[in-house]
Amino acid sequence: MTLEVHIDHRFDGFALDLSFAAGAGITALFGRSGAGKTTVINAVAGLLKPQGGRIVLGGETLFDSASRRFVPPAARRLGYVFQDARLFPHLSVSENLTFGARYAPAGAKGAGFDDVVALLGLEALLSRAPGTLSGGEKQRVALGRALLSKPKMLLMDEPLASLDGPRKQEILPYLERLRDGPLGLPILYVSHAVDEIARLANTLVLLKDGKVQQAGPLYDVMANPAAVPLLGVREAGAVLEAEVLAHDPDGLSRLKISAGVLALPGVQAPVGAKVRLRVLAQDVMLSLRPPEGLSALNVLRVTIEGIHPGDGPGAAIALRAGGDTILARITARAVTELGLVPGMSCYAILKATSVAPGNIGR
Amino acid sequence: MTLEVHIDHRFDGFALDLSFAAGAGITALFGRSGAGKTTVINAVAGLLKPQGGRIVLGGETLFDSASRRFVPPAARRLGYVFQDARLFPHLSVSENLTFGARYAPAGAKGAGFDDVVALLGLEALLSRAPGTLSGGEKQRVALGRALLSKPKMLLMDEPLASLDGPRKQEILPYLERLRDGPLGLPILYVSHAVDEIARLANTLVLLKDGKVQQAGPLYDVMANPAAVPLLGVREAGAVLEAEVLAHDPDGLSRLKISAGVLALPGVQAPVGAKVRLRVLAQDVMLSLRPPEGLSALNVLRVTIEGIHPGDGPGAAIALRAGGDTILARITARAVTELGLVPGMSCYAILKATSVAPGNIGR
Amino acid sequence: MSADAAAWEALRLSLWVACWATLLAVPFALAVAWVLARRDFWGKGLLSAVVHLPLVLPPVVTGYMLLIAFGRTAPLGRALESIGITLAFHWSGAVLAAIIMGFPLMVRAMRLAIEAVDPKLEEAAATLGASDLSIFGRVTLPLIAPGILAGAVMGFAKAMGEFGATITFVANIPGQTQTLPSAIWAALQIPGGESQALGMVVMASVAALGAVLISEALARRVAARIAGT
Amino acid sequence: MSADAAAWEALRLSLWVACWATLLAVPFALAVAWVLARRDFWGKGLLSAVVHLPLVLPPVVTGYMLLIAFGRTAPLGRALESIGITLAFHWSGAVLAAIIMGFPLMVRAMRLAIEAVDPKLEEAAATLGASDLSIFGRVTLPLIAPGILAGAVMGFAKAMGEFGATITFVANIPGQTQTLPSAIWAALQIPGGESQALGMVVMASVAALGAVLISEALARRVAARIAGT
Amino acid sequence: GRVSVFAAASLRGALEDIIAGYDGQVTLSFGGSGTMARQIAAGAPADVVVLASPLWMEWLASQGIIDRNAAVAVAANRLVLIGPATAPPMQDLSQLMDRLKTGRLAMGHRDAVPAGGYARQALETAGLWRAVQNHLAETDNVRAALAMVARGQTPLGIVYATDAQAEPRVKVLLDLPPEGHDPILYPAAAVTPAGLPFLHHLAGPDAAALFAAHGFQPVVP
Ligand SMILES: Nc1ncnc2c1ncn2[C@@H]1O[C@H](COP(=O)(O)OP(=O)(O)OP(=O)(O)O)[C@@H](O)[C@H]1O
Ligand SMILES: Nc1ncnc2c1ncn2[C@@H]1O[C@H](COP(=O)(O)OP(=O)(O)OP(=O)(O)O)[C@@H](O)[C@H]1O
Ligand SMILES: [Mg+2]
Ligand SMILES: [Mg+2]
Repeated sequence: MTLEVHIDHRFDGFALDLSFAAGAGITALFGRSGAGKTTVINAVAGLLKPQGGRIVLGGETLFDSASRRFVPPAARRLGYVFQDARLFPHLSVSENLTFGARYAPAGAKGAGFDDVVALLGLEALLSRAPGTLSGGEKQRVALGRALLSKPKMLLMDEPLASLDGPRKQEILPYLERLRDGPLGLPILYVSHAVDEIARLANTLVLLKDGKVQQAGPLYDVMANPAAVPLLGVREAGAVLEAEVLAHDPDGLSRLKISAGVLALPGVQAPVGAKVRLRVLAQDVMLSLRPPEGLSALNVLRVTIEGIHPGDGPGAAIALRAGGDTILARITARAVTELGLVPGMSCYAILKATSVAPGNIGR
Repeated sequence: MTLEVHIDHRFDGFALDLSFAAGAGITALFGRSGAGKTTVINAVAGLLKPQGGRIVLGGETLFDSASRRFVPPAARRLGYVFQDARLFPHLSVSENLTFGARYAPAGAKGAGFDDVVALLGLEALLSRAPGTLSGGEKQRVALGRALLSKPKMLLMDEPLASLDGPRKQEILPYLERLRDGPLGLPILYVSHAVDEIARLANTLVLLKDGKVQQAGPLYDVMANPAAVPLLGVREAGAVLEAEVLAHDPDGLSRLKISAGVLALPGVQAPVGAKVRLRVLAQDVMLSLRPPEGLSALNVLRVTIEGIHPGDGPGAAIALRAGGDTILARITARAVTELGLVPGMSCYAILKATSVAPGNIGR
Repeated sequence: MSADAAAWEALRLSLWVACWATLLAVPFALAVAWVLARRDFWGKGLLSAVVHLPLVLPPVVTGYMLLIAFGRTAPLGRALESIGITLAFHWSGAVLAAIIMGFPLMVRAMRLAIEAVDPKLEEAAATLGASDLSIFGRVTLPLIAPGILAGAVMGFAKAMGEFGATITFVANIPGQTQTLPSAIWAALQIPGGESQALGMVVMASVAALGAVLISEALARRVAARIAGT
Repeated sequence: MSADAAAWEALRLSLWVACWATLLAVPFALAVAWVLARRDFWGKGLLSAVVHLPLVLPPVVTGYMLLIAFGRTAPLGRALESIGITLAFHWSGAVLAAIIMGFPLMVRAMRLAIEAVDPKLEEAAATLGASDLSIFGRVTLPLIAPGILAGAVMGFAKAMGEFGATITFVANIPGQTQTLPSAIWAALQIPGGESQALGMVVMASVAALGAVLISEALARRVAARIAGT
Repeated sequence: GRVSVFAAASLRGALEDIIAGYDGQVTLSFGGSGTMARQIAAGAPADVVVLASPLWMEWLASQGIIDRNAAVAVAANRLVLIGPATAPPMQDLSQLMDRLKTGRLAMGHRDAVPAGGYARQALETAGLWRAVQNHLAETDNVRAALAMVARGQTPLGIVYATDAQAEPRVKVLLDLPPEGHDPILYPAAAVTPAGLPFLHHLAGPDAAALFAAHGFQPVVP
């Protein structure tokens, strides 16, 4: 099921003008506060009727300004987790959760009540009124309510923003199962947390001031130096696919990427599993010669693909490493001093972190 | 200015029964969703009158159930950033921002309007109505509103949860300046993000089910193996104070901690500066012998202080390293295989990250 | 019939008329309130003004207008009579008068309640697949229950007190249209009738007190439900 | 005075009385509405019932009670007269009657509006240092402006239409206390007076239409301000 | 100065003509007899009061507000039985029940409206009261009873002759015999000495002519 979005809409002082396509799996919308993420999701949900554009989901035109087609929100069957929880204050938690179930067509498949309640830790809250819930509890109920409406697609606007780390670590794999399991539920996902996106997303759409700056498969966008300022210099960095080769007795694991083998601590996946590796641009150092005095395990021979000066004193360097591109962020002065130019080959020293142990998106 | 909190309050199905004291600087409240963080802040703000207890701020008793003293919220002058923004819908952004200014006593010092507006990037929004703001924009205005009321103390309930990374990186240093600057503003800070807390907090209070599990100076609590399950195994780890010794030409910096010298990439602080180092428990490996085949720079000789079995297969190990305690998290099997017992000495291999470059709490 | 018995009969009839008027008016008032609160259309101000009219005109005039519109010789009155609904000199006519006179009060209360419902909740219900009707029934209606209750109390109270339009439209027929206010009025027109009137005023006041107390208790319960305490 | 001139004079007086009644009643109604919406106390139901009473009793009774309380020979009336306030048989008495008759409508509208204000916003204002009075003035009041407006319109409309209590309390003295409804009623009492009455009904209707249209426009502006569009 | 007259509303047309020919300034206020009597007792600024019912004049006298002996009747009226303009006239009241069929007889309230009281007496005298009692449509004033007949709401009504004459949609079917009820008199009295000159004028021949022109009967002393 693919989602095709073209939106042209103007608020007083803000214009949204963008197109992107999202394939199966999880499509992440990322952008700074006010970039237009919620507006896009609202348009997909049918809560906003854009002044112009076209939205097509799995072949069905939900909105088309040219042909004046507008499918009302209720007929779209998209499970929307709002940025503000929007629980029904007069209904108990369990009534909120089951609110949408009756509107799903007879044959619709979806998450089971007990599973969702257990996943979200709502057992003790079922008879409570939303007004008495804590912030995170509200958000969990909102999440459950959308999941239980048996939607064709999920729209999630920062669904985990006010949840604690351990709860997030329980929900993320569940979202992956929804995506990958028999439901194959596509998800449009807004988040400010790059680590969540690096773990979950198949497609990444970077928004800035109402425009798409970068869009495409996660691996490509994350490896694009132009994305660095958008993701934030501390968060930017390539995501690579790796295979676990072995867990060494000293606690390090060896992982195979297209350019060679890396040794990393703390990888919790069985041998043979594919994992995503996140290599933060700020954790990659460049050296013209093979470095000495450092363990050589995580040194890769790379070719400079491109140099992308940033807003500040830093520059983002795209490096070809085997079949992958990784990003490095170094100071502009270092670029000059080392005489880096595209096409040059050099050595990258990586400090990588594995994300999503045991899970990998298609 | 110290804050002393004793609360005894019962909701239907939830009991809060806790005491803690917060010194100067930033006191972080940390706990899972529903642990009682907002309830505590509400009691401090005077929005909740606990059934029992006592709250004293800087010598002034704000609440005392024994003497039936209750200072109303308006007289407490605490700038509260709510978990939900609670902007006044009928006032423009700039009217929201300046709402509290007139109630501050004549001599009160506080943040300047232009500074706050610039910091929070609100210039373009000043004449807008809150109803048209995006989620993050609302949160920024709420933050600004509290700052501009010239409070005696700030209460912040997940103030940055819906903000993007770059914006957070701008606001965090500002909060540090408020804390350290001439205002010396104490802050009670709720966050689910351990990295924010590791960076900001002076005091850390860990809540669980309405009780205090651990409370004390950040360094101590973070280094306590008992805190690992509360912080989450992926986020737990000691925070150390380090001094920048030198930046080596290969991009690594050398930092002095009490137990020795570490080499880390990406430290952005001048030589001589003090920085906080965060050493995640899961990034610390233990070895009985000095490890071979790895750069020895980040290997410390340590003594096992305590072994704390966790809920799952892991165990948290407290390690004495010079004057500091660091945490390691390894499998329980490894504990047995290596024959680890308290008092034993061994080698820790660290992968550290520096937090809060150029800043360090008192 | 003794004066006392007549008074009790008038009270019974007043309660009966007020209950019917309230029951019948609520759905219409709700519909009009919803349209005024949630739809924008040409002539909205006019509709609102028409709804207010019975408030502005002296009740006699409203009574005359009812007579003109629903009288036996009027087309509308005849049409109703042909389907078995007799309004003339019948308590149902008093019900109609009470409905019309209480309508502005009911509409306003319900409209204010509807305007206070956050459309974002209705949007949320729509994304969950609820049709407009379902949204109204499962979200809007329960949320405006306090407003409906308030409107119903106002309508009931007004119906209990309505006099001018009723007597003009359906006269003063003991057991059919002689409501408590008519009886009170009649008593006051006779020299020395004050004490009898006073008795009936007390009756009416007690009835009103009862209705208001019940509505306050119900409102409290509804509000508590929503606040979750 | 020609019939026409008398009608215009009655309209002028009605508008005058209605404006004063609305202006004077708003603060009291607001205070009562606030107490009923935001305070819990013993006797709250009773207060609410008393506020509803003028709705339940036939207007004559209210007028008669006013006459008994504020008549020239009544102690209260005499006391007021001694400090220069004449109510009986004076337009100010018509204002009082209109205030009392419109009070339940105004209180209800304002109460519903106050109940719809999220106390969390008032809490937020308190944490910013605002006193209870400031909170009311800077947060509650602007947020309930639509409700106050609605209450004011109801009160104004009712004041324009009030007849029974007014004519009973202050009589029907042209230029002094003869409001439009009294004039309409008087016109209806003589043969051939219908056409004159009709003219005045049109006048009243137009005045009501004007008031409602103005209030709708104001409400729209206030609502837009809050929605920020 | 100005003389303030509180008068029964049904006298309005005649009184307006009368003050037009009076060389003092007069303010006319109209209301129901009971209401006005009470108001005057409560200190209403009336110099002269003209009521539609001797009962309330008697009450005013009993309150010591007017001098019983100073009250004069200024006009009289008659009751008529009316029906739709197309109805055939009636010989006497005995046909009343036949004419009513299932319909009702509109009249003023039997106790509260003076015209209703006179109608009741007339019906009692005719021996019809028991029969007709449950077929009445009692209104709060005569004009409303007239409107009922005019609108076809009731087939018959009893109203004052003065009311019937100006309504084209109704026809007088029968003049009710005046001896069947108390005389229908409009008593007037001066409440203050300032009202005496106008009271005098009201009881004079010019006023009598104008009352007659409006269909009122002369007062038979
Ligand atoms: N009705 C409106 N009138 C004017 N501007 C609006 C309106 N609605 C939204 N905007 C503006 O459009 C921009 C995009 O809003 P949107 O809610 O889509 O942002 P977002 O990307 O979701 O941000 P956040 O991460 O803060 O939630 C914002 O700058 C917002 O202020
Ligand atoms: N009025 C109430 N009645 C019953 N339970 C309540 C009430 N208010 C709060 N609680 C419960 O008290 C607990 C603590 O709530 P609180 O809002 O303090 O949590 P929190 O730590 O702020 O959580 P979060 O991180 O999700 O915001 C929650 O489980 C909540 O459901
Ligand atoms: Mg958003
Ligand atoms: Mg909370």
